[in-house]
Order: sequence, then C-alpha cells, then structure tokens
Amino acid sequence: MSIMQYNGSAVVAMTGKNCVAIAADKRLGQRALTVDMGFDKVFPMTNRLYVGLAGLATDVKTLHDRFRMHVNLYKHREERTIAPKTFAHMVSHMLYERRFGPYFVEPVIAGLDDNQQPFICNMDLIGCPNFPNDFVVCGTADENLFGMCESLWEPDLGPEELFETISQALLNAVDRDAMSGWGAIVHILTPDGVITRELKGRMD
Amino acid sequence: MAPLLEPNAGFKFDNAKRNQLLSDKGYMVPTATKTGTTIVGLIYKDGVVLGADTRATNGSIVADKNCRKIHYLAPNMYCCGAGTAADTDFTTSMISSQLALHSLNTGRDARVVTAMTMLKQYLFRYQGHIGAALVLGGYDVMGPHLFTIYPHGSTDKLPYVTMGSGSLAAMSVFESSWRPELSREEAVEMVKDAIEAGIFNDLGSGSNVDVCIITKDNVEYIRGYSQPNERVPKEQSYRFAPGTTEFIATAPAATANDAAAMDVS
Amino acid sequence: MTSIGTGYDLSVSTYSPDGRVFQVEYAQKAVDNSGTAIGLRVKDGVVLAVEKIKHSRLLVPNSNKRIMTADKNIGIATAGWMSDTRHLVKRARDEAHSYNSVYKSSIPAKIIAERMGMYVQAYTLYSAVRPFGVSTILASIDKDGPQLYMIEPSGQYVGYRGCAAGKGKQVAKTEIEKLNLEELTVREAVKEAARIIYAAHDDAKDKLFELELSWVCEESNRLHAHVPQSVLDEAIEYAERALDDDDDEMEEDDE
Amino acid sequence: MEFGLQLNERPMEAPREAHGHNHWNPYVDTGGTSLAIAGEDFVLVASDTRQSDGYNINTRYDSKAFELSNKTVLALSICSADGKRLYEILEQRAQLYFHKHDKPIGTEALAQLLSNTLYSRRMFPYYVFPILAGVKADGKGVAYSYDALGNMKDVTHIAYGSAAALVQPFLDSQVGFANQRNADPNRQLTRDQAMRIAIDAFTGSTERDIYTGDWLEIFVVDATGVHKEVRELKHD
Amino acid sequence: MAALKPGEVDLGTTIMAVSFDGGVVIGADSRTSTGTYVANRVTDKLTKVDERIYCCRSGSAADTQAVADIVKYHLDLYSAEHGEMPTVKVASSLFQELCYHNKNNLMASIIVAGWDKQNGGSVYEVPLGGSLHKRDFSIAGSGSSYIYGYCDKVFRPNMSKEECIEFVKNSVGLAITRDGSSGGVIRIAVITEDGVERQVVYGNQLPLQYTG
Amino acid sequence: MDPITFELPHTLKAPKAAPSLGPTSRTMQPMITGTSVVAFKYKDGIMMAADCLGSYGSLARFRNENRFMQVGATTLLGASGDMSDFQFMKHKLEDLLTSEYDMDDGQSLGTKSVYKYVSNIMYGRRNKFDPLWNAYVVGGIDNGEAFLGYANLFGTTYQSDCIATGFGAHLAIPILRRRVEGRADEISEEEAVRILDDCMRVLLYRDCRAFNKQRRAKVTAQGVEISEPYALETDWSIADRVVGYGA
Repeated sequence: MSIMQYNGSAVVAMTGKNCVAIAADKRLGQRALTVDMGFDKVFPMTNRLYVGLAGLATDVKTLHDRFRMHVNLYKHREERTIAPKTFAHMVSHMLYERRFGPYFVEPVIAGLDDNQQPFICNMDLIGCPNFPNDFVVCGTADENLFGMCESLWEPDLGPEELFETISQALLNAVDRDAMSGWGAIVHILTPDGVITRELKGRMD
Repeated sequence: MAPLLEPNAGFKFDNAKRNQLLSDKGYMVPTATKTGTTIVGLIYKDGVVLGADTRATNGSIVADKNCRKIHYLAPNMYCCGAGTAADTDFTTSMISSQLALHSLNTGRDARVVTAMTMLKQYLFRYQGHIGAALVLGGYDVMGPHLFTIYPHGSTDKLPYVTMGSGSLAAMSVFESSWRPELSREEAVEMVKDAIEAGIFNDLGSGSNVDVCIITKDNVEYIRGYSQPNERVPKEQSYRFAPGTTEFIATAPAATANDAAAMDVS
Repeated sequence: MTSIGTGYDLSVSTYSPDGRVFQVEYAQKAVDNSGTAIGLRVKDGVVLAVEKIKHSRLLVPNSNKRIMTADKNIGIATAGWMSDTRHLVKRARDEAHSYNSVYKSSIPAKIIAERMGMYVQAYTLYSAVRPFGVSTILASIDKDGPQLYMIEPSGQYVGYRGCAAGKGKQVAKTEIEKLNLEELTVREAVKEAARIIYAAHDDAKDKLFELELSWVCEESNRLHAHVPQSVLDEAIEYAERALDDDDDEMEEDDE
Repeated sequence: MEFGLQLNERPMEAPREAHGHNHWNPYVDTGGTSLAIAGEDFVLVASDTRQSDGYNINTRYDSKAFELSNKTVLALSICSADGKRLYEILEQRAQLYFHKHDKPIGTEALAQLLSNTLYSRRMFPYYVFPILAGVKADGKGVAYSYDALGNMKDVTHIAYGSAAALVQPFLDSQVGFANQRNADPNRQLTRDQAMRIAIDAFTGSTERDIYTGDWLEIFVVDATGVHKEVRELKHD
Repeated sequence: MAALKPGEVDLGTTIMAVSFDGGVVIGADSRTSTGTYVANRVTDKLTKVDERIYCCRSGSAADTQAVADIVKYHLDLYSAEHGEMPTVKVASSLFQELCYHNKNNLMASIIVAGWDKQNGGSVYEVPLGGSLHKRDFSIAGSGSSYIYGYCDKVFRPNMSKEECIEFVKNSVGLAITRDGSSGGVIRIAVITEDGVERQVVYGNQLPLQYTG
Repeated sequence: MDPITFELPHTLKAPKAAPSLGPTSRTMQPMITGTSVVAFKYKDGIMMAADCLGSYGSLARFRNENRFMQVGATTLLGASGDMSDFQFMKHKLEDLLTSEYDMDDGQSLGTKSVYKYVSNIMYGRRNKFDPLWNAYVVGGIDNGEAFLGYANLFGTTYQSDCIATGFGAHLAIPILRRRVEGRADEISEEEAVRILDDCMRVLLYRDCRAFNKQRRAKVTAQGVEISEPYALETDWSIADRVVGYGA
C-alpha cells in the first residue's frame, strides 16, 4: 500500500465562466478504517484562493499551517494579497525543496486572479506544477475523477452549472473509491464571493 | 584537491528519516509525475531545432495533456527535458537563473557549453538522483550547438539527438532520413516527424508537437506546431439540471488571513 | 493345408506337435486372400504397386489407399487385412517419429524393418493377441541407397530386390524374377510393376480393381509419394498393351 | 530512478534474478478497456482494439470482444492470450451445444458456463475480467460481469480493463443515475443514448488512459441479432 | 566497488594505447550504450586532457567525463603554475588520485597516454580500484577481453608508428565484431612531439576478418 | 469417455515420443539469443529480415545462424530469442510436416494453421511455467491472402501488417507504421527491400546485439525464398563531425 492511500482523499477543481470550483471529500481513514467524516482538505488562503490537499493527513495539516504562515508573511512583506499564480509557485518551491524527503501531499489550487479569471493548478508531491484550463484532480480517487471530469466538464459553465458538474463528478468518483467519500464540500469562487455547500454522500 | 561529491545546500532532508521509516514499514513511497516523453534536437545549416511532445504521465494515466517540455534557459538557448517532470522544471529554471546572472556579470550572452557544463556538473553532483534527461540546444558566437545530458551527468555532442521513452522511435526517423546541410524547412519537418513517431508509437508520449527553432539572432518557439490528436466533439452534453445534487449551504470558511486575525493594513 | 481341427490351432501360444504355430499360418492365409502387392528395388529407387480390389462400383476412385507413407521417405504397401495394416502403419510412423526425435535424422530402412519385425513377432507370442494378418512391404531410400524389406505375419523380415505378397504372388514372383532389377530405372520399373500387377490380376475372381503405384527416388525428391497421374496413366497403358500382346500370343498359340 | 527510458526487451534477455521456474511470471497485461450497458430489450458491448506491451503498441487492431452466438457477445480485458483461449473454449462449447441440442445456447447458460470455466482454473486463474452480455430468453438485455475466478453478477452497466476506474463512475452516473435527486429510477436508456454514452466513455478514457485507444468496436445485441459498428479513436 | 547505476550510460567499450619511439597511438571504438540500446554510435572516447596527453575512457560515461574534466582543470593549473607542460606521468597520477580516493563511487577504467619531453611516448593504465600501471601497450574495456591473446601474440616492442596504427586498428576491429558492447567506428589518435593526428576508420571499413 | 483398454505386454506398448536423455531442461535464462526479426506485408506477399547472430550475453558468438524456417510450401517462420528453443520449435514443426505428409490426403499445411500451432505451443508452454523463450513471426500466403502473425513466450499473439520483435518493436515499427501500414498492397518488391534495409540499418546502428550479416526472406505466390547472408551499406560520416563530448 502506498502511503498516499493511508488516509484516503479526493480533491478536484474546475474552471467555469468567471468562476472556479474546488471540492473535496470529507473522509479521514486509517487504511480501511474510517475515523472521521468531517476532515477538511480544502482550505481558504485568501477569499479568492483555495488550496486542496490530498494525501497523508499529518502532512495536510502541516502544509496548511505552513502555507498560512507564508501567505501572511507575503502580505506583511508585500502589502498585498498573494495572487493564485504566485501562491502556486510558492507551493511548488516548498515541495521541491524536499525533493529527497517529500511531504506526501498533492496540492490542488483554485482561485480567481486580478481579472476575475479562473486559475487552477495541481502538482505532484515534489511540486511539478500543471496548469490546464479545464480541471485538475488528485487523491486516491484520481482515476475515477479523471474519467468523470473528461466526460462531464465543458467550457464556460456558470456558477450553478459548475456546482452541479463538479458535485456529480466528485460524488460518483468517490462512490467507486473505498478510501474516500463520506460526504463532500464544494466551494464555488465567483467575483461576488464564495459559495460553499456541503454534499450528502454515501456513507459506505 | 576539492572533494568530488559535495552536495549543494538547497534541499531539505528533515522528512527523510520519517519517510524512510514509513517505507520500511511497507508504505510505498509514491512516484512523481514523469514525462514519458519524446524529445529531440537537430542541427541544420543555420541553427538548431528542438522538438518535444506534450504528454505528462503518472503511471498509466495522462497527468497533463499539453505540458511544456521545451524550457527557456537563456535568450539564445532552450532545453528539452525528459524524466521526472519536477526535476526537469526546477533544474532548467535554476540553471536559467544562473545563466542570467552569468551574462549580467560578463555583459554578453552565455555560451551553450557554459550551460552544458553547469547542467552536467549539477546532475553529476546528485549522482542520478535528480532524474533529468535533457536535450540542450542553442546558438552562440561559435555557431549552433546541440548536446544531450543524461541524469548521471554524462554528455554527448551530436548533430541529431533524441531522449526519453520515445527516443528510439524518434531516432528511427533520424537514422533513416537525416543528411547533412538540411534547410530550415526540412529540419523542422524532420523534427516533427521524429516527435510524431514518438507520439504514435510510444505510449509514454502523446498529444502535440512543440518545436523551437534557434538561429543566430532569432528564436521561434511554436507551441502546438503540429496537433494531430485533437479530441473529437462529445456525442452529447452532460450538464445536469439545477437541483440535481443534494446539498446544505454553509458559510464560507474563514480565510487564512481571517483565521490568523491579523490586520496588516 | 490340411491341419484344420487338430486342436492345436486355437492359440498362438501353443505349438502343434509337429512344431508349427497354426495361428501364424492362418494369418498368412489371410494375406494370401488379399489383392497382390509388390515391391521392386531398382538401381535408382524403389517402386511399390498394389492391386487394390474393389468390392463395389460405388467406391470413389482413388479412395481407401493401400500404399501409405510411414516417414517422408518411407512407403508401405501391404497385402492382408486393411485394418491391421492401418495399425501397423501407425506403429511405423511412431517408430520413425521416435527415432527422429532422438537422432534428428530419418530412420534407416533396416532399423524400421527390424523394429516392425520385432513388433509383429511379439504378436505371435501371447495367447491374448492375434497375429497380424498382413505382409508389409517397406520401401525407402536412405543413406545406403534404395531399400526394400518385407515383414511377414510371423515377424520374419527380409530384405529383397523384388518381392510380392497376396493372391497373385506366385505369378508376380515369376515375372519379377525375369526382370534385370540392377539395370532397371524407376521409370521403367513403374511400367513393369504395373504390368506385373495386371498380369497377376485374375479377372475371373475379382472383376474390379485399381492399380496403385508409388515410388521413392530422385525424381520424387527422395520422398515416398504416389506416382504422378501422367506416369500412372502411361504405366497402365503399357500394362494393358502388354496384356493384349500376351492374349494375342496365346490366341496365336491356340491357332 | 525516474529516467524515462523504459525498454521492453523481455523476449531477448532474461531478468538477472530469474533462477528456477518459480520466478517467471506468466501473466502479462496487454491493456485495453471493455464496457457493457444493458437496456430493456438490448445490450451494448464496447471494447477498444489496442494491444500493448509496456510502452509499445503491439497492434492497433486486436479484437477483445467476440460474438458467441446471435444473441451473446463476450468482451475480455487484461491478458489477451488468456482471453483468446477463454473465447475459444466458450465458442467450442457453444458449437457443441448447438450440435447436441439443435438450437443455439442461451445467454444465461453461457453465463453460467463461463463462470464454471473460470473457476475450473482456480489455482492458476485466467488473467481476464470478462463481461458476457446478450439478450435473455425473455428478450431482455443482460450483462454479466465476472472476476478472474468466476464470481458472476448480472449488472446494468460495467467497465473492465485499464480504464475501468475512469469509465465505471461515469456509467454509474449516466446509466445508473446515481447521486441524482430527481432521477426516475425506472428510466430506461434508448439504444442511441447508450451508444452515445459508450462512445463518450471511450473518447474520454482515450484522453487519459495511455493503454486505451486506436479503434472502438461496438456490438449492439437485440432480438434481431448482433450489430457491430467500428469507430476510430485517437492513436497517440 | 562501484557498479553501474540503473539507467546509467555505459561506455561498453574497447580502448587501447601503444607507445612507440617518439609518441603513442591510441584507439577506441565509438559505441555508448544504455542497456542494449546504442545511445551514441559515434562517441569520442579519446579525450584530450592536455596538449600532448589524452585519456581513453571506459566505464560510466558520467564518471569518466567528470574525472577527465577535473584532471584537465588541474593540468591547466599545473601548466600555468610550472610554466611548462605536465608529463604523462603527472597526468596519470592525477587520474589515479581521483580514481583511488573515490573508488567506491566511481566506475571508471582509464588509459592515459601521451608524449612529453622527458619520456617521449608513454602509456599508463588506471583500472577499476585506482591502481596505476605503466605499460608498453594497454587494452581495456569490455571488448578487450576478446583480444588479449591476439595482442600478446602480435605486439612487439619498438614497432614503428605505422605498425602501431595497424596494430590498434586490427585489435580494436576484432574486439568490435566480437563484443556487443563495442561498435561503430574506430577512432585513432597519434600523439607525437609534432602534434596530435586523428583518424577515423568507418564501421564499414574495418580490417577484414573471419565472421563465420 | 476413455477408450476401453487392456494392458499389453511391455514390448507391445507404443514407443515414447522422445525418450529423455537427462533431466528436463527448461529455458529460464536464455543463453544463445537472436535479436530482432522485422516483417511486413507488401504487394506480392510477405517480406522478412533477421541477422545471422546468436549472441552469448554480449559476445557475438555464433555469426552464421539461420533464424528462418520454411514451413511447408508457403509459410515462413522467423525467430528471435533463445536459439535452443527455436531449434526445438523447428523440430516440432518438422514432425508436424512429416505427419501431415504421411496423411497423404492432398491437403497441405496453410500459414494460418502453422501460426495457430506455434501460438498454441507458446501458450501451452507458458501455462506450464516452462516457456519457450522466443518471439516468433509467422508469415505466408494463405488462400491467396498475405498473412502475418506474432506469438511470444507469454502466449501473446496478434496479427498486423507490420511486425517486429525485440528491439525492432522500438526501432523498426515506427518506420514500418509510417511507410507500410494502410498501403501494403501498393508496395513493390523493390520498395519493400528498401524499407526492410532501412529498418535493418537503423537496428544495426542502434542495437548492441545486431550484426551486419543478415538474411532477407520473402513469401509470394511462388513460394518461400530465403536469401544468402549479405551485408548492408552503412554510413558513418557523422563520426567526422564529432570530436569530444562537450567543449
């Protein structure tokens, strides 16, 4: 068993028309044993920028704290909030710094840039960034998510449509993954604010 | 005599002990994204042509359908990367910044051999643990140059080179059609053919062909020079009617800044 | 033979008081009831010929072959029970295959004749079995040139220049003895063989018959094969003409 | 070591650690994906035709789905050698059945036969995950999915093979209407809908799974027989 | 002892050097392989480390290149410091120093050959482990094991330059046809007081030999 | 439904097919190996090439091997991998041909039958964990149609217009797919030979186990033809452009 499967996770982000969505399941497991059904994997960094962390839960917590520290330091130093792309590079470097002793985490980043254009990005555990314009996925259900997103995603979805698409992609993906699920949370980032919704999912 | 194998400070090893423990307990350490890859380079009459496919894989899954494998090093130099994607990204950008400093110090464009030497010494220092297999091409005062650099730090100088999992497919094109004194058009076409041989015959390579043509005073970087693998339109749309998914609305979580309760204005 | 009913003929494992094994002799009788088969060993090959008696006009021409191939270069023609023949040919093929598996070369005629002789002989030893009602003529070209052997129901096997078995064997033997086998070529031998079979054929007893002719020679690439149709036709024509000539002579004699 | 130069040269030189026959692994994965969607009066089976070995494409056209009768189709995945043998066995048994009973073997009987055949090799299993699909005696479409040991289950939709993880949740969503609050659980897909879903499932997984691609064979089985269609997929 | 690391580029190799009165002749095949794939079919394994001193590299491509580069740097330093060219002995000692002290990390077997004023042409060999051996002639690399007998039979002391060239051509040619890890062209360099003269014998022009 | 039998005395029993001359030997580590076979369809039938080398590890040990076998009138078998297993397969096929000949039924073994036979042997031996360490290419004309099939030690089989084993799968297939696939019936014999030579030349340049002494073989309606060994023209002029490995 890979250490990436120890706790289980599924994280996905998708672009829409002037909006972006990021969603994750809520399970925390110890291998096959589920120990928590409300484990957060998606964290706000600014109100236009969320990061989702799939992988080993302890590293999820550690990295979340470190990201928060760096985002705050950035704000102190630069007197502006960090842009999604800048944040992505910061994350990438933090991960690659540990090239030979990595955190077992694959991040997904979703945000709106200064022009309210969606930004998404994901990385492998040593920080190789990937900036597609449709969707990014990671976690134990990554293949399932890829299959769902490849079929479901289409360009220029509005916030509500995007919500349905990302939710359906995530729910159906985690239903075929034993290591993730137990409900999910979806954040839709729009110029007018963030819409957060909790999804009901199968509990098995 | 200076020690041969002194590691450069820069990497942190604080997780290494824990990770070793985990892997000793049977938890496999995951693999990083690889670029299965076909990358090639070719010297022609007036310059160098580099080419790459655009597929990045993670195991048998395509992690990125249109990634960029021809990396900028300096205004007159580009470098294709195969192997561990993160290593090729970071190695080339690190050398790129050193080259920028070098040419600021010297007041002229860096030479291609300088870049090659920096790369090979860096990779040799890490004894193959940095999995970057590179094709370096550029044009300097000595004319066009083309090198391959292997992860362990060996280099080759040749008029046509290929690297990556599709290197054999690409090499079959060069070995059966290369001849001296190619024109620019012929060179670009041959590079395209070589990359397409990788795309269609090597499962680790796919999607599009990127090319980069470096001549005396000019660089032409063409993303998607050939796009033989466009996805056909879907048979139908899979949008869901609003209200399909059951949910409970909640307030957005506090942001990092809010949580820290810091006011920096 | 007049020894029927002496009580010593019920088992192959019992001798008669005068030292005979009647079952073996009966087997020989079975052979003598069959259509004639002959083999001619000439200077550049071997020819096999069989008088295949047809008990019905309804039989498909060229079916139920009586000359078979045991190995690529070994042909078998028999007189006697066809069902026993098929069994023996299978055995011969197995022997050839077995030899070839070990030595990676084809079995010499002498060896396969000996092994077949041993096999046939074993069926004259046990009360539970019946001797084969077959005389087997074996033709081959091996490293020592053309070879011809015949194995009797008793298991006796002998090498020949020319041999014959079946109901016309006396006529055939007489005719064969007239031939100069050392000088003959297979092309000539094929015609002679046809002539002999036609001569040995008794129209009074069996109306219908078919001539089967095979050879193993340089012309057949040292493979055992039925002769080509043209060669067969030519031989039949030759045989029929010879028969007519004989008849003419006899008629002349009569006059 | 992540150097992307992976050569597959097993037939020429043995792995150095191979001593004694226990170390040789006879199983190979030649890739590819199969799916089935069962409708009210039809069933659809689709398989791609790529056969691969490591990063090499052996051939772009090697069928993994076969007609067993005019009402049943068998789709294989994973190890093509075992798959072909399994098909031959079933085909022969179907023929034998026909000769014995003077009527084609029914889908249900074949389904049980397949299960038995798989289990007969419990100790050295066929490395295949078959799907057997067809119309039943009552004219209804049915698909059976199996594991390599012969465990059998009838399903409305199933995907196996290298892109199974990509396709299965999509079928759950589009054929099983999972997680949809307003969906009518009794809604039945039409043949055209099933066809569109199957094609999109394959064009989607061809994008992401390197072992799936080249050509797509689609079989639609209904009361009138088996109807085959071939579509082109991407070749990269 | 160091072994080739997975995926590492190997100079399967046949290399050779012969000294004669007034210089040396060195030769090598041109095949570089990863596994059984020929990564470079026209490799130059004759590496210049000083004006009249070359090394022939066999073993790991990366290790031998790194070592050669370091030695070249030190020889340049030596020339600048001493105001005269280093001897072949000095160069070979530098190779030995590196190969001996890093023997657990290096996979390098090197022949050092060249001309200097004090000793004329001379040949040194630094095999795996980092010992140093002065030789009349030297062969090394995977292909060399096939030609020891031939070389011992054919070599005579005090051969002329032309005879040395023939000797190298024939020996390396024989090794190339028998050793799957050696191949391509034969590269030859003749190093004398007057300079370095390089030759290439194409792969389709190798000396005639029995190939049955 | 076993046939009714009664035990015959020992001497009457059928001979064993091949008495073993020692412990059974199994190929788990190929010793003498042949590298790629390259094959494709063209206008008149099938074209194939393989070199004459039997390697012993990296030693070019036996340099006059024939890695082809003519099977019947219109079938050609090309082999890569272990040569002892190839010889075993050749013997099996010769046996098959003999028993077919002995049948004397006017039928001859077609290419597809030979292919199925080879495939079944390969698959059967893999099922015994005792593989024949080979990759085979079977080509020929069957009922007037060109046929080309592949079978290897895992029992994996496929048919295609162009097939190459070993390194050929990496280096020759890209060339063949570009120049042959989809237009096999337009390719003249001259062009086929050019394509084949190009493939073999690339292999010669880039495969450490290739040797410049090869045979070409073809199957046409006229039958099978296996050439005498020949050498290819090669070009090494790029060697002149290369000095050193860097600066």
